[in-house]
Amino acid sequence: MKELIAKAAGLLESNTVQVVIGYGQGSADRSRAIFITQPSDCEQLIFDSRCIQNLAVYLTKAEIKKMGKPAIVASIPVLRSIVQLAAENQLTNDSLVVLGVSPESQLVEFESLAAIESYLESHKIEIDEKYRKIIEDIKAKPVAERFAYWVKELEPCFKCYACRAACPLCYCTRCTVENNQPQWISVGSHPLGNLEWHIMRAMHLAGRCTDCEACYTACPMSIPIHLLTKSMLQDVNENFGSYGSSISKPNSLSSFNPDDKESFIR
Amino acid sequence: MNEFEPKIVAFVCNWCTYAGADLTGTSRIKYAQNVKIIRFPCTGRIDFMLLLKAFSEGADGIIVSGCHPNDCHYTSGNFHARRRWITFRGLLDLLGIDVRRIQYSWVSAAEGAKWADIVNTTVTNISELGPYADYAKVANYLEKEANL
Amino acid sequence: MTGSSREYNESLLAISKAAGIELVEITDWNCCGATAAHNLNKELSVSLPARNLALAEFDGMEELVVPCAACYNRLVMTQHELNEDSNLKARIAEKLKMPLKNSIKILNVLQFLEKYFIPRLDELVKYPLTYDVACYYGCLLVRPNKVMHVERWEDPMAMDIIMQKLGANAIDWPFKTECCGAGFSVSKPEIVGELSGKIVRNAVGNGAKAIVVACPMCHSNLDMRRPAIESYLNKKVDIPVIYITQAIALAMGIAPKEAGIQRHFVPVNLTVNR
Amino acid sequence: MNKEDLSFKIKQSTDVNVRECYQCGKCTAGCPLAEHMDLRPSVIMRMLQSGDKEDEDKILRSLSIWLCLTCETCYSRCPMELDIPKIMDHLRQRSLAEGKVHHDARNIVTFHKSFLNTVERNGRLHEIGLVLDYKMHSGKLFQDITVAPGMFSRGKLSILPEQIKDKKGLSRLFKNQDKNTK
Amino acid sequence: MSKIGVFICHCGENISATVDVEKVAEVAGTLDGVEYSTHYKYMCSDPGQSLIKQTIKEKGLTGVVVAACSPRMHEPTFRKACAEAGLNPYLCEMANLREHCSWVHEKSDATTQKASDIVRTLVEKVKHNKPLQSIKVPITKKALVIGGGIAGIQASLDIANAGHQVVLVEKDPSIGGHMSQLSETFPTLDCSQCILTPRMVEVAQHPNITMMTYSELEKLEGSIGNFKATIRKKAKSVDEKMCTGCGLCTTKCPNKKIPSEFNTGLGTRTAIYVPFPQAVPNKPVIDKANCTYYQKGKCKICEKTCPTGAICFDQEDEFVELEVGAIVVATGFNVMETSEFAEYGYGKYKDVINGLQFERLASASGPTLGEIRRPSDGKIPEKIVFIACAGSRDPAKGKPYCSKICCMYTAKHAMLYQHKVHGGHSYVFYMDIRAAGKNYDEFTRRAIVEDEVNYIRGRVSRVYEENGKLIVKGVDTLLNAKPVEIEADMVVLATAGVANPGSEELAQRMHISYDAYNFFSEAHPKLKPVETNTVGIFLAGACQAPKDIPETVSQASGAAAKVAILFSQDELSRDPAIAVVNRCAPPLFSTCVGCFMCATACPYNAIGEELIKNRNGEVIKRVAKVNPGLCQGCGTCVAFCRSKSIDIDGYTNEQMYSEVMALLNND
Repeated sequence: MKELIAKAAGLLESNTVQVVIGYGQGSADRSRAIFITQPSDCEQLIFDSRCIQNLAVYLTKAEIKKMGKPAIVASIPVLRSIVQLAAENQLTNDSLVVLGVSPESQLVEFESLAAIESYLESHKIEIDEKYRKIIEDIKAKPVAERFAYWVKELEPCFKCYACRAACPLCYCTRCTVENNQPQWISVGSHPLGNLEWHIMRAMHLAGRCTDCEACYTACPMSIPIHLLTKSMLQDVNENFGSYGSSISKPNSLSSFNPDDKESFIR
Repeated sequence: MNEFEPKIVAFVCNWCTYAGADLTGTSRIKYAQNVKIIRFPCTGRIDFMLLLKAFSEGADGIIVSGCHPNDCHYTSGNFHARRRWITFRGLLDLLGIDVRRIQYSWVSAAEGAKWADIVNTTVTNISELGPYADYAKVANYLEKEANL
Repeated sequence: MTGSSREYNESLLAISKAAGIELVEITDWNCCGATAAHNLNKELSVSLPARNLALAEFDGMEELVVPCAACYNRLVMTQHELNEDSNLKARIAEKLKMPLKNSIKILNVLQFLEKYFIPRLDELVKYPLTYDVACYYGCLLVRPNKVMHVERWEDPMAMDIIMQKLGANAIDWPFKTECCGAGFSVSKPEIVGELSGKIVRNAVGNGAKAIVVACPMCHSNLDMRRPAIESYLNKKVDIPVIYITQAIALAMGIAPKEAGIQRHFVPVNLTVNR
Repeated sequence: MNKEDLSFKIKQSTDVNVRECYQCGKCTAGCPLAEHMDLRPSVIMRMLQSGDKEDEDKILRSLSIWLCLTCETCYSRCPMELDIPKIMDHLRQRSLAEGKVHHDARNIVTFHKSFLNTVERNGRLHEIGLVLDYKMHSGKLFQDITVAPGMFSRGKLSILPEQIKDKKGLSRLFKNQDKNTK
Repeated sequence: MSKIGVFICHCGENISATVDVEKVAEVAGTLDGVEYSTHYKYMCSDPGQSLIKQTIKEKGLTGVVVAACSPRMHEPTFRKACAEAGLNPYLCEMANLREHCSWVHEKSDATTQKASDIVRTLVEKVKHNKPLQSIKVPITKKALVIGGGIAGIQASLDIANAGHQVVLVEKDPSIGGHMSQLSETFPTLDCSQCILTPRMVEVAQHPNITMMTYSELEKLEGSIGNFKATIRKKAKSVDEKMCTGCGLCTTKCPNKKIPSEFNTGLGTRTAIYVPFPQAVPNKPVIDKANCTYYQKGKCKICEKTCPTGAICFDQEDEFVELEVGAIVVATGFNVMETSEFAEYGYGKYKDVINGLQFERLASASGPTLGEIRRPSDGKIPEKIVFIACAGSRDPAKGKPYCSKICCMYTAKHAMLYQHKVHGGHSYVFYMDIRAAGKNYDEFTRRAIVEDEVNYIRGRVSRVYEENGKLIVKGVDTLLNAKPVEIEADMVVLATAGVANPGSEELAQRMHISYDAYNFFSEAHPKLKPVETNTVGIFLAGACQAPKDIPETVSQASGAAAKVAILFSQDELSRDPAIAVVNRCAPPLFSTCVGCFMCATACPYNAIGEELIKNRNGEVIKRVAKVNPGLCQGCGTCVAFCRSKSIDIDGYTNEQMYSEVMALLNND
């Protein structure tokens, strides 16, 4: 922790960065994202089990960009998002400083984004059994039941778009839902609108989602939307042999293999 | 007609399947009227949202068809499409949107007969599945509310 | 190796001792089953060598030097097959009632010499050998090349290089890796006579004064089966067949007796200029 | 390939697909024993492709499969990288199991068995043991009579076999195998 | 408010027999936005077309739907008609009532209903059509041909004769390529050089052709019509202008033992050399690697002997920039070396050679003056073995493909041998004889029947030396796999044709795709065999796959024709149905966020980046930009774009969307 604080303060003093994105003490016993511009304030930085919010989401926010070059406290999920953002040309080596925090809460530094990617080689995405099981069970239901299940699960959604706001990869300046020519997604939060919105969201994350669960954590109605992205992660991995893209390799959905296998095309 | 006549939309590419369907015509092979074709430049162009829209607008079934692998007029549009279909299909399946209602196929400009066959078998399959009531229920939610 | 290939053992131990290298025998090793096993019984052909691998690991060895080419071949093939097929590996380990990492490095005699002798040959060689020799590798050290990964597997050089370093002239000849008849030594000696005969003929034809081998099977076929060979070629051939280890022993000035020279059927009268 | 075909069973146990063979003949061309074979490697491959039951029977009764010395030359040079020696192993074991071993191959088999017997008995090879056992079963009592004395005088034959300690462990390996070895 | 005109065609009886056209016209008339609706017997006929033109003018139509046959048939016809009436042609769409309706259904209400549905769908689409201008790209009417073999020569001559400037770049000191090395050519057995050298001279003398020998492509930028190529002219150390090509220097050069590339190592050359007597240009270059002066710092004998003082040791590589409109790639191929064959002796046997070496032995201008003498001791081989498929059709050697030319040239080789060595014995080991081509099979038959070449079906397992003979261990698979052993004096391997070294880098430099074996890929395996998937770059010859001369020449002419067609216009006019990245008011400028997923998906590398700058020239946004010269309009990028920021004219999101809506809402 001291290391982290010292490092952060140093970066601000030397003016290598103008803002440090990190975790601080929030209300009650919660952690919250803080944006430090003064070396002295670095004392406020904390890192512990409560710090689960994916800070990477701020990297693409205009307000933050305005503050200047950021340093960001990055746990494994954040690092994954950073790599994906880099793969999508949203970050470059000199657009930020990454203060990695290993699962053992040790400060890890990287000389390049590529280095982060290779570091993550040893921290691969794993869909845990619990979820695999749940997804299997759902798929085991008869099709009509499955549909009913989801219509019901999605019922509470009132299109607050917290899931979108929390997702580091939803950084479009105009989301398709705001596009009304044509009206891709039925307006209003009725079963159809909800269904269309969540299908689109999942599809847009196919091959990109890094399984940080920020969407689910953010959902005020705790709708299990992360099951959709998790299941897509599985599909992408099973069919195309990777959990999406890397900085060096093209994304699994914007690339292809002539020998891709499928069983349903006549 | 009291007997169920499924509504089926076909999203096809201009260079292979559309031409193939033309050949079906020039060879005067007959098939069911239920299927209506929308022409795209390439299967790579077909947006998954359009398939959803088709369902919400009352389609009971969908055919998506393009050039065989390696035959794409644009060399790789169909390869990209195939990956998108694989993922999209997986998602729909999880959501309980009946994937049996979407028939994917490769039909080349020379396969007029195959096109007729694809159409006819799809029509029979969808007829057996019956109207896509589940989705219609969701899609017509608003109207229903209005009617209340 | 106290049997027909006794001198191989003796010479290997002799040169190792002289070079100050200690070789430890695997505790309670067993026979690899050779051709017999994989001819008649797939699983046995894997489990027998596997036992040795496990034992060696148990003895805490990292490197396993395998003088016998057949054993070497079986062990490497086994290691390969076990790595290919994890179920088989599990099944065998179960039978053995021993853990099986299957990670030990297996060296055949040539690789062993390459690693521990070649760098030191200049100091070790006291009496350079000066005659023409034909280095004969046989099948087991080089094939299947997809598993053995020997460079220039159709025309290997490892033994040639060693012989050159001993002062001898290793001739370039085409029968380096032809089959000698191996497993038929007892059951089909006439075939051994033919296959080995062609090899011996070509060696002599290319002016070799001796054939150097690194495999007991090759040796017994070329040496002990000389009568069969001669009846195939229907003429007398007196070219001696020595183990690479014996060649080194001679060059190092170790007494021929210690290197088991006297045990050959075809007398070895190679003058070493002292 | 249908399930009854020998080629199918081969695919199952050796993972070699004989259909990949395009009959260039390189295996036969390089085989040191081709001259002596009744069915040469490439011919066997061809016969396997047909799935013809008579052909399959011919193969299992052939001498060729026993003449194969597993020198691996064919496999090493095969343009399709087909592991023919592995197929030969499979064919031999099947031939033995179905009792179709070619007459002239009997003593080859006997030798292999004797070999394994001595190994099972002692855990190691014991040449006298082996040769005696072989002679008992093959009836070739006088073969090598000329060599043996030479081997004694050169100290190459030890009367008493070496024995390994863990006999139980070893015999486990011989147990619950298909009984080919017995 | 749109004013659409709907014109329904009877197509004689073809449509009207099963579709109630009056009904369809009537229904169409009621559609919202339809100004006028009618039907007529033959819409494509002159009166039919003038009916459309008239209505456009009278009613001031904003869009037209012609409900007739397939657009693949008559779309151009009707769009032209609209244009003539002053309506932008891209505001005209066709509803396919014939191929997709009347011809595939029986007469029934359902059929008529379907027809109306189709019409309605297209009407809805047309409402969203935008007037488009076909894209104009200016063209630099100068072609770059890379590679001076027969393919490059043919392409250059054809383009030049069409009246266009050509720059021919060749990496070696002379043009001519592999063909100049060949002895005689199948199936006619005419001397290769006799037919080639006149072409080489023609190239040198052609007013429209600029030759750049000893040169290579360094860099390529731009796109069709406007490429910018940078050529590296390697230092020849000889001033081309001063040199008269007298050749005195080459006779005096002390370094005479350098293996000659032209003679495939069977002959030698000097350090300052002309590759072969008929070379074009016939002027020497200094091979620095083997020149005593460059290596040891003294000698300069050539300089002393040169009467015109053309030798200049201080010459350096020179870089030339060229503006060209089209490129023909004709870099040719190569063959595997004998050293790549373990089982045939790793190339250590002098008398085991490859096909190209045999060509030199058989060539009148070769090291043996056309006598078949074996390299080791110059003896005339009494027994010679040819091995076909050496490396080809051999996955283990990484070449599963058939090299196509070997069957023919092996037959030729055997034939030449039989003609030159009387009483000689020749054997050909083959797997299949692939002699598909005009007079080809007859040729191989002749070799077997008349010249008595012994063809044996089987692959050779091993070749080794024993008592001065090459023992060839083969097999006759047609005699139930009887082993065949031949004591030969010489063995010729028909080694596989492979891509030239460096092909991969060259392809990447030009952004054209290449296959697993580094041969360049055509744009379409059937319909675009000479195009690459980068428009404006064409392929000729064996750089695409092994080919024989006739095939190479025809492809070269094909490529040349493509270039000529391109150059026949002053500017390139292309279908405007291409992708565009949207633009909107500041501060957004575009909804594109620059993730460039579209770029990775684009098959044509047509998507680049655009930097949006503010007044002070600072970059404020980095967005995707479509190069209209490269985009072919597949629309794959459109389906990829999450923010719907890229769209494709002619098939826009709005158009496709409204088609779906219209098609399903028939009640």
